[in-house]
Amino acid sequence: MLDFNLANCLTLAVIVFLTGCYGLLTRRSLVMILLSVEVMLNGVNFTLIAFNHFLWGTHEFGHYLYMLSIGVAAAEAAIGLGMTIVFFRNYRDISRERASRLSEGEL
Amino acid sequence: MRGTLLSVAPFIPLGLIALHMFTRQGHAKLAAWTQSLFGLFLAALALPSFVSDAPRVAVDGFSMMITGSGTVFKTALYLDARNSAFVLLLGLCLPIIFVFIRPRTEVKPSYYISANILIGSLLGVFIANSLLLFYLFWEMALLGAYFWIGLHGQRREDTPALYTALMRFVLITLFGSLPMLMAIAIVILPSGDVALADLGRSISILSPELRGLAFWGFLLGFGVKLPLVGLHGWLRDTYAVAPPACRALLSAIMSKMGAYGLLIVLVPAFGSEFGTWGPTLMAVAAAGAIYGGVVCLGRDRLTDVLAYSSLAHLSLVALAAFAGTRGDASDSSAITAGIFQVFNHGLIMAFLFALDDRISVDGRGILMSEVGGLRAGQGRLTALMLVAMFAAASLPGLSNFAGEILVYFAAFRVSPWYTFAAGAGALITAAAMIRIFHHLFFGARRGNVVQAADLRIPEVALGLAVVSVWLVLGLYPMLFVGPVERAFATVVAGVVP
Amino acid sequence: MSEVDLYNGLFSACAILIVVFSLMVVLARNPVRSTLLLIMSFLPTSLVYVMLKAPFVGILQVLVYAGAIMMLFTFVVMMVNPRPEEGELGHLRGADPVGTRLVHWNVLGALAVAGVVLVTLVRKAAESLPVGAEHPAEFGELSSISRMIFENPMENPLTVSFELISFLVLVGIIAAINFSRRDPSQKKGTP
Amino acid sequence: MPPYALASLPVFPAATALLLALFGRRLNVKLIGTIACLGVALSFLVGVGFASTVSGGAEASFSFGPWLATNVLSANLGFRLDSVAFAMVMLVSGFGFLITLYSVGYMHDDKEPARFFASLNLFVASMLILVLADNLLLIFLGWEGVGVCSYLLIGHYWKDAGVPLAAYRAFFTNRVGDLLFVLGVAFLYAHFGTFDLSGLAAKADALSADSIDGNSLAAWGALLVLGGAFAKSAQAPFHVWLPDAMAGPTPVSALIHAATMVTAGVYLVARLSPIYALFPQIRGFIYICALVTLVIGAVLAVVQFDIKKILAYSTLSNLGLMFLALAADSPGAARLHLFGHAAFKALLFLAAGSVILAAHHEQDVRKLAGVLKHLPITRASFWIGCLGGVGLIPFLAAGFFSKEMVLESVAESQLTLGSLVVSGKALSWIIMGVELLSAVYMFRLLGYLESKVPGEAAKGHHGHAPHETSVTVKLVLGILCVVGLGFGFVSAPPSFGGMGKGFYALANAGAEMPEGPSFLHALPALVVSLIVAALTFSVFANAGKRAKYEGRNQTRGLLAQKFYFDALYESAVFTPLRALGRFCSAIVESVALGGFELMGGAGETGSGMLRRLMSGRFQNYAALLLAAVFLMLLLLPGR
Amino acid sequence: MNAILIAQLPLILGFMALLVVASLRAKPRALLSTAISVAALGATALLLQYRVPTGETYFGGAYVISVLGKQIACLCLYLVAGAVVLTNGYLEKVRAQQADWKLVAMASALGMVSLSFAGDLATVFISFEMVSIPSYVLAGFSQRDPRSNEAGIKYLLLGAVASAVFLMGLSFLYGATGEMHLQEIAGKLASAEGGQLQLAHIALMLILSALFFKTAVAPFHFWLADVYQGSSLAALTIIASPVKLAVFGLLFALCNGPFVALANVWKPALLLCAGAGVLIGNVQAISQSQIKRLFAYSGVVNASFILLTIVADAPGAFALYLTTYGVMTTGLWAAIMAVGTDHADADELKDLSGLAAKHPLVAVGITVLLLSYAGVPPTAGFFAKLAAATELLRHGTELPSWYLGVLGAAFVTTLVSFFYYFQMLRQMWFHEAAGVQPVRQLLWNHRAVFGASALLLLVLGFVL
Repeated sequence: MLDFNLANCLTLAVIVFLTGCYGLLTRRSLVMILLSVEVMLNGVNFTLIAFNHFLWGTHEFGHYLYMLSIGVAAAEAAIGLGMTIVFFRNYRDISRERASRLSEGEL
Repeated sequence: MRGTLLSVAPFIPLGLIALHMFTRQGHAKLAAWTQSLFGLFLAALALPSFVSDAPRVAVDGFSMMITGSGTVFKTALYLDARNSAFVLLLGLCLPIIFVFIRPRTEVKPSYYISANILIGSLLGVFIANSLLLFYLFWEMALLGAYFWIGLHGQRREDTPALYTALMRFVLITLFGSLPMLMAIAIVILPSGDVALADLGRSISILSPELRGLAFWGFLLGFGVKLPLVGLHGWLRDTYAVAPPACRALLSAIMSKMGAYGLLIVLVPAFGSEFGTWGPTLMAVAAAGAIYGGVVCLGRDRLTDVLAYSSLAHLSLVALAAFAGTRGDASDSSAITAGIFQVFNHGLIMAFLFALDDRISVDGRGILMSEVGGLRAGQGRLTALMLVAMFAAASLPGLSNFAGEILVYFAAFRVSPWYTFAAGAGALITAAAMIRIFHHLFFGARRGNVVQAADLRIPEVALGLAVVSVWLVLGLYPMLFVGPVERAFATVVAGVVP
Repeated sequence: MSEVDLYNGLFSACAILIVVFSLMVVLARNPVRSTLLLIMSFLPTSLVYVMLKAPFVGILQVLVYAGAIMMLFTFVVMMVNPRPEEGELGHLRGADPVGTRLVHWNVLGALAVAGVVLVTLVRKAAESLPVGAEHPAEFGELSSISRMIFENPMENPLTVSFELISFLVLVGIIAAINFSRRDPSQKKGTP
Repeated sequence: MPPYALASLPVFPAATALLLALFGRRLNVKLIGTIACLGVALSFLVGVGFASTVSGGAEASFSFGPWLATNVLSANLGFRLDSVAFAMVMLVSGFGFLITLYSVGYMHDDKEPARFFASLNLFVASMLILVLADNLLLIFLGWEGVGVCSYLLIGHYWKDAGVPLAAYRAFFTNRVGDLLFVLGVAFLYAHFGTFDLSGLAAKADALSADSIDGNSLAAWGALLVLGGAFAKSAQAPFHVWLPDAMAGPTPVSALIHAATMVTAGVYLVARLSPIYALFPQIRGFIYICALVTLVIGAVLAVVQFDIKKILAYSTLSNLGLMFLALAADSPGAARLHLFGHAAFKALLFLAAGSVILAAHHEQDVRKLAGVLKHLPITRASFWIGCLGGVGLIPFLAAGFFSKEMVLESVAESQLTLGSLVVSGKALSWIIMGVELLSAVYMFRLLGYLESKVPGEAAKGHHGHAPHETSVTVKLVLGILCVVGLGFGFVSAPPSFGGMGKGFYALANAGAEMPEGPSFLHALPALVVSLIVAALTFSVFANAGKRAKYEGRNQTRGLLAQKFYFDALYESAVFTPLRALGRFCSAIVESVALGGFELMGGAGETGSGMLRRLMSGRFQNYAALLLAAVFLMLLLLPGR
Repeated sequence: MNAILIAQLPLILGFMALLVVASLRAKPRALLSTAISVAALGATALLLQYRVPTGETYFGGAYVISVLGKQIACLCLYLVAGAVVLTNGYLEKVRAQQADWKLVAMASALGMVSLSFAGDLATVFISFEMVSIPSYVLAGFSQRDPRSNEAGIKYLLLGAVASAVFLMGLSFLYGATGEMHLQEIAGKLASAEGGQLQLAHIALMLILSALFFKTAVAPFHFWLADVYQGSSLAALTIIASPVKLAVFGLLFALCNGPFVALANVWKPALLLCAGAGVLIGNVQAISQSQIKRLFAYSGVVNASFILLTIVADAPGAFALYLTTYGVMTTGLWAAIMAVGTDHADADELKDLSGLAAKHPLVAVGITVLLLSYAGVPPTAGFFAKLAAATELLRHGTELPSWYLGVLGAAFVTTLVSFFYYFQMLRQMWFHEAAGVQPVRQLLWNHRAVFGASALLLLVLGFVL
């Protein structure tokens, strides 16, 4: 049984964040990578609310930042998905291997 | 009046640049005349400093705050007997270089434009009275040389790869000047841009570590330019690929930037550092003299020998500079000796490189192992070259002789044995120079170099004028030494603000 | 069962669910399933938010995040129709349905190490923190939040950020429109 | 004469030198010669004008003011004419004049006479500066000056094989000496605080050998200056350049490499003798070197076939003799021999020049055999010179008394070097042995030249027998014969009834001439020499006997290699130095630059390694990003 | 009335106007859209400069007007205006939509302004995103160019991660202090201890990481070269300078504002990163053959120098460096735009060969730019570097003693930078033209921006 306290909440957030990181590092499809970033953001958002609740209960700044965060996430998602579509149009595929043209090239 | 002329002087090369911009092709004759006139102007500007009681001339330009650092950038020029020596040297070398050395084929105006960038910057280095302005000109000189060499350097099969050499030149030079910039940054820290004469006062309030850093930074910057042995990696190939006029200017004047730095900027200010490091550095200088001489012996090409002889001779200048260990008035003679040697060496090298270029039709560096007996076709050139070689070997009656004695005696007080070693180096150098001279000019005619025509009478006259300078200063060196020493004493005494 | 125990139990359950769902999101082979699993993970999250006295945020999480943004993802996933992961690599196709082959042990190991370090770091900090003040009434409710955001706009520090986010969304829209456009020059080329 | 006239002494020849160097190209030989003679003659005349001053025991001095005046050193451009200097001035300008005059004839068909005469004049000027200078620095000016002129004149026939090398060797050796000299001067200055000759002498006189540390600055200075003097005066181990220097025109050999320049070292050390008197160890060193030179010169002179080389080795030997006198702390004897030697050796060289000229530049004595009978004046000169060289006839030949005096002084001294002590008597026996050798080589030469069977060159050219052509050559030979003969009288000590006392006083600043040898005392040696000379002459004047000797000639390795000195220098100094030069210029430079290149290479390698990180793959970048964030967190203190 | 609002009004109105124009006409005239945006940007800049009093706070502390903030905001606005001017005649080439492009650029500019003045965490966060997100869009703007698309996606994905990290940092900072306003956070941090301090430390590092990523400070710089390479030159005029500059402004404001109490933590971190930057950036730049990639690494090096000014807490040097860097970079992209052909940009270094023979003035101009990059006097780049060095030295006593090592490394590795800058000079000046490189007709706007920046660099060191 986990105590409902700040430490555990933060631990949960970190674990979720790292789960997102795992997806970020292993998934092939661009959409999945974007999705993993959303998981990470979810972890981050969790900390905001947790801090607000456990430490600074007099105002709702954490809540406000959370709102901004989902706004930003929405915009990022929209643009990212738009680019993914363009990518798909260019390659008929959205595997990240396609997206490694830009590099230092051969020595 | 002289103040006005002094402030005008740095702008004259700009005017010359503009002049050449409007020509479609490099105009050798025009350049010879204009540069010679400019040289005369510089000589006229500098000479009054050698009249006793000539006042020091100082011009302050604008000064401004560098936004970021809260330090002040000042533009100020000065002229006293010490830097007049350098200006005079520049003035005298210009006619030699541009009259004797003409490009063999038609060149673009960029030849003279870059040359004038270099010349103007050299002048600027010598007359700047604030550290930042000094550094500004210092770097500009590098740029001028870079473009001159890059655009008009020698791309022959018998020279090293032009761009490799050029890159090496730039990088090694900067290997010195970047630490120097750091040193300048340290020095201007407390009170903004400083006049050269105030350097000592300005560093006296620095912490020991910073002071040490500044010292080594400056030393590296000047040492590379000079060059001190070990820092001379740029020397050979740069000289080999540079256009002949540039080569002459490099050896005669540009290397003197380093000497100027050591003699006028560094030594008077960093007395205590030199107290500690002076003897060690003298050992380095002595090693440089020997090493330069020994390498001279191993070179087959006159150009290379001249280049390395430069290394050896400038090591003597460095020896003099490092012998001025205490940085007070009693050391003025070491500095004076150094300045005197700078003047002598510059004139000699300009002349030698100019003559070297005039030997063959295509300007190819000739190999001593393949060519000989050149005197038969070029009596006048040989005669002048012989005198110049003698001067370089510091034979008596010529100014280098007096200079070298002064250097030896100044250095002797600090360390007899390093002096001895340096002298041995100079000896080997002289031997190597005379040796290659013999192989090339004497004996039976060998090799199939297409010799150029002998010097013309006006050129001989110019050459004799140069020789007469050596003679006069050789017989009566006090003409030169006296004023310089007085100027130094004035600065050390703190009379000059 | 006291209130505290209730909270603890609820939190424990939600935490396990969140972690499991999140893991499944990143491990699922099929992107559509991933998207749906992410929405699933949002539900216990929003429940915890409510427990954290942030009911409005909990609602937003479900409404906006799960409802809007994730729909966007689903649409795109449907549109580009990616093959069930690692499509390019033939030997993976049809293998292990649970997607165990997706597990990159080196990445997992590195993240585990990082996780241990980070969690220790964070817990150490969190455990030594003082307990916060009492929550005022209406804390985290819509009325309180709207007052915070919209009260006295010219002197309200949140006005700026709130207005700016509209620009941000506008940029997103403009970008999306731009990306959805066909190549303008091609149009020019074809009458 | 007013003191400022002193200044004009070097100025005259210097001016004519300048004139000839600049404008001489277009003029003909006679005019050039005239101008050159004029310059030297004026100096001579002005010098003579000082005779009255000097003979009164007074000194003339003149200073232009400071030449160099700084904190570290101050030296005047000042001349001082005491009687010693006066004698030297007379020697230099007198012989200078005569030899210049001689050269007018000798060089009549030369292609570059202007260069020759200009250099000759410059030499006289430098030599005058050297002898007139009142301080060591100014001496150094002249010192280097004569070296340069010597170099220029040796290289006069620059097209001929071997000439450039000879000139180069002379230059190099002299430069080594010059370096030692100037450093020695620096040491002396550091110790005594003055450059002035008189000042130095006075300060040294005030000291005694016991009161000064043998390891002091002064000792080092004296040693280094001695090195300079050795190089200039061709003492072992610096003697190798002198025989090579014979590549120059013969008048040059006469003036520079016999009469004047090579004796500059003797002059200098004699001037500084109060200092050397303080250091018996250094004098021991001089003994050794001078003895070696003495022996080497004499031995090698015996085996040479080049007429000038014979004379050159003889010069070496005689210079050794002078240094022996200096080593015995008897500068008077050294000076006396300096003058005596100048008289007969110049005569011999000029006579040899006459021979060479007559034989169309043939120098091999075997080919020149019997040539003298066609050349009457030259013949007389040779005989007088050779007799002087051997010191056979007291009153008629220049070298007799001076050699005797050297012998005396050596016999009275002793050699001390380290723990080695040799009595002067033993040394004097060696010297006497060498004197016998001198009889051998001189009369061997004379025997060849007087041979009945003429060599190729003596047979003449195009049907003409060799003959003396030039008036000036004959004139000068004639004058020098008189001088050579006269000097025997002039140098003869009172015990022989000669004028020696006066001359000695003149040449030694009024010093009293020591009691010379009695005739009886010298007689045995004289007789022995005479016998040896006669025997030698008879052998070499006879072609048949000579041939045997010549046949053996080829095998003598040690002598043919000149005691391996050249080979030693070549293999121990020059070859390693050149090899080092090549090594440095090829390897060290490349390695040094290679270090630079290596740095560049390291940069490229690093660049390549970093490149591999930049794979272009998104996930790698993401991993890098997360890793970097993690690293940043690890930076936190007090985890 | 609210001065800052008025100052921003032209920008907002311009944005609206352009939006209207764009939606009314399918293909608005390029010149019209340029005029509208330049007018809007310029007006805002002027108003900011002359009508907004320094030291004021607006919107209850959401905006705090500082001298440095004003300088950076104006600088960014001018640079964006320059970038917009440059798009004329270039966007057609990369087949990008004129109005949309400018809208995005203006939104970005708005973000830069708010970022410069941001006074609370919310504004900081949203402005940061306002600056970032348009730059992703711009990087991937040329949708038909796969390279551009790839650059956009890479930039966006990594940027999103960075945003998450940033937000995490802000969250921890909020957790540590419970405040929104930076000034109050500063107060709290000054007295923070125990868990609060630990949280603040974590927050600091996370925030630094995110900002370092955005400004491409080593070791967060790996994405830069790829993004530069893929983006069009027009996008680079925004991404490479104003965006970075604005974020640097934030970095300065945060470090020397609220985080001043944690200086013992962030100063070593910044110094370390600066040291790493000069080493890695310079070394990596050596082997580049493409202009854009080369200048990406050069950007890494310059970022390190900017860090040094931040460490030295020297707003003057900081502003000087930013200005110089901005002008250099914009000038450089303008020059590269100018020398491209009608169909392709000059990508490779060797595409520049023989330039001096064809267009000597352009070559001279590029030379000035390169010299400024290299830090050769009398260009502004020199004074900027000098100022950075002197200021760091001036504050040396407050730093760990190895700061001299970092400074030394910065100086020594500058040597390496000379290597590649001079390689470029060599290509331009000393080489014959290689292959087919017809330089197209120089457009007036390219010429103007490029010339102006070259001239500015020559005088900037003296007048600023």
